Amino acid sequence: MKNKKQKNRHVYWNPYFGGFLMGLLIILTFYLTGRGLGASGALKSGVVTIVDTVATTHAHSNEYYSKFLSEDKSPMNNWLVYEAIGVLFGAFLSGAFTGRIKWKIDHSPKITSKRRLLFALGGGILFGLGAQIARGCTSGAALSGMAVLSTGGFITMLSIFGTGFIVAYFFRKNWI
Amino acid sequence: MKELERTKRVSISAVLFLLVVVIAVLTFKKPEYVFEKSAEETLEKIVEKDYIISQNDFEQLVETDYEIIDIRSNYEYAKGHLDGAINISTINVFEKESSSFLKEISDVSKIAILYGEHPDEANSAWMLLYQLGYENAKILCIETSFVNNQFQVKDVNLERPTVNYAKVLKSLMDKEPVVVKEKKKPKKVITAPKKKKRVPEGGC
Amino acid sequence: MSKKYKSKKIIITRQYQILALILVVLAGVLVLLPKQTRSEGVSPLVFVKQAVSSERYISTDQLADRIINQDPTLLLVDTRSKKEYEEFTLPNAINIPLEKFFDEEFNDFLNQDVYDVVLYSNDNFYANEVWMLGNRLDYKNLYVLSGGLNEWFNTIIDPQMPKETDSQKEFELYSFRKAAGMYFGVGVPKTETKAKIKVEKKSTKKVITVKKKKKRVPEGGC
Amino acid sequence: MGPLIPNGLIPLEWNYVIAILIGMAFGYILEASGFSSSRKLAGVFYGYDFVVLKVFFTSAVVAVLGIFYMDYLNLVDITQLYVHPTYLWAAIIGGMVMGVGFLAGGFCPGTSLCAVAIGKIDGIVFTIGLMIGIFIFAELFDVLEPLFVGSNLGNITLVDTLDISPYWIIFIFTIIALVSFVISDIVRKKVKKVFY
Repeated sequence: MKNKKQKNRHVYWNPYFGGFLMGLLIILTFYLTGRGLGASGALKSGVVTIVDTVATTHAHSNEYYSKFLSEDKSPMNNWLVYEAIGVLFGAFLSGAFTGRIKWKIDHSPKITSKRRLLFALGGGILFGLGAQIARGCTSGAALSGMAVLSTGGFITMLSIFGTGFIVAYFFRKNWI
Repeated sequence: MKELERTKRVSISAVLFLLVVVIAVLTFKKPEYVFEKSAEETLEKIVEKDYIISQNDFEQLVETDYEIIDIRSNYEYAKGHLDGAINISTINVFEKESSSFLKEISDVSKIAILYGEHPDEANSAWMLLYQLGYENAKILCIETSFVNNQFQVKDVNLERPTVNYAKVLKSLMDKEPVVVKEKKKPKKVITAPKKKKRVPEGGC
Repeated sequence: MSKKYKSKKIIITRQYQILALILVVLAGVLVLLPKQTRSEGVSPLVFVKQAVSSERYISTDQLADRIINQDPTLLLVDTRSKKEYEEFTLPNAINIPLEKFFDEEFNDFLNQDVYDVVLYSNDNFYANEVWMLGNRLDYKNLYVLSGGLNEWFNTIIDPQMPKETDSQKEFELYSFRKAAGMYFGVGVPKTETKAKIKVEKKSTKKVITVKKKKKRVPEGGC
Repeated sequence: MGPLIPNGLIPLEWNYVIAILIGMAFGYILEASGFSSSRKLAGVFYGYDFVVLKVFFTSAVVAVLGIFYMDYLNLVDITQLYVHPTYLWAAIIGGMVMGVGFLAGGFCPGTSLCAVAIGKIDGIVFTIGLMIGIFIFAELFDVLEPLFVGSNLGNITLVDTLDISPYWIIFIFTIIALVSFVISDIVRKKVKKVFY
């Protein structure tokens, strides 16, 4: 049993199958709710909530936070937040079935875990910043945008991957 | 890094997807009737008000340029109607004969003159026809009635206030309550010129 | 072993080719499918059923009753021109001239499900046209004042005394109309009514929009 | 006719239940396709693993095909769907910042949540970074606002931009996706294998 799990650990779905199911899911999401998937919106709600509880006056005076704050509704009471909770559950289930749940740091053998974590933090900060500027991340802007042929979605997608290929050289040590 | 190389699941799901789409497309029935004009376009047309034709103007038309359509019910039509009128009641516009007839006259760009008991009634039919794309319809601005075994037609003035409201209201208000109570002011009737015209044989 | 692997590989490539073909065919069919015209709002079949029914009419007596009882769900809409509206209109009515039907500012009044909107003009004609446009777009709770202001004047403001021979019912109706007329300022000492008229013009309705009709969800994505 | 919730065909109370269910499916698919591993994600930029590209393009093609078929069959009204608004420069610059962040961090927000769920420490750190990034953005909002709200082109689609039939765009898009799959397989064979 354990052996089987061990073997199973790194076997992922056929990417086309995953993509196909994801496509169906996007269709379903649009059919049910009229909007696409998203992820960074939930984190934004989280940040707004934290700032609001720590420094309420600051949150209300800041132009950006105040967009998401209203008197009667918590910013956490948001479609995307519930979706993000679902993502955590779903990924946990999938990981549990295949035995992939484990405290682990993915990195190239050439670098240390510490370096990897530092880069992860830096990358996270940049990604968070970029996602706010572009009003969406890879799933919200690019994937869902492309499904309805949104120009912005295509531009964002091309911009992310174009830049990715350009800067890939500088980060090669982290990955290869 | 390994992924399943097997394509069984992909193939099955892709074929299912294809099947669903094919079946959906094959069983899809186009809605038979669609509005060709958007609501905005209709509003533009309505504001113009050029689709209302008065009896005088109607008489100027050449006989071959138009078809008269009676949009009242069969029963009313049977009692009496304008000369040469064809009965298509509003609710029956979608019946095969009616729609093919309407199509026919719109193809030869004849004007479809609609009339009913009142222009209001004809208006429903006109709105329907216009939005369906028949741009050649017009409303004949007449009121028809069947009195004393006679089919009667009279002109109407649409949207004409019978009295000057503000004035009348003021004069009424100026009067003492007692006076108002005693007063029996005859109701003002629409003073449209009554023109008896085209009185068919009377009865069916 | 290696030969077997190779043949398996070929089968897989073949399958991918078929899958790719399926996608191309699906996309191609979409291009080739006959185009169809699409129109917003209800289907013509629904439209015609609504248009010929007289359910939309509300009589002047019913309306007077609702105004006097200060029915909070009632919203009066004057579809005549602005000039006519300013000269005379019903209490608390708002003015939406026919040609401004699609103006953004009025959409919230017409397309909602909180108020019973009663449309009126001098007679039925304009109000009916507005009603039918609304019907086309599936707006709910629109009504037409039967006979319009002409009828209103003839029945409420200046009702005709029933004949001696008429039934009791006629007389009851007459006295109701008389009383209603009183409410609307007929036969009341002048000073009071002047003030009343001024108040009449203002519409204080708060607008509650229907969420579901919004074309685009404002906030989405990530 | 869909979309169901905005048209009131499903009561609004179900909205959040549906959100959680959709999220679960989304997370499951992401994880099962291998999106919880940052090295797998980064592989697309070095040519040793194209799972991102394959999943991404397959899903986009399937979704766009499905949605337009449903629109054609009157099942969903495409004009009622949320179209991501286009702010030209915000999209380009935001995308570039995200591109650098992607390479440095190895995740994107959706996948980092998956990584958190299965206990990847780098994923957790990345998610914290994301929140810091959002915080920084909010604090610098005064500076970034002209970029954020400038060059607004509205909720436009490629149909408006390119002025050709959406069906042709889909057809071309499908072909591009398929070609990219073929190319990615060729590239992958040429590139040195990386084991992880």
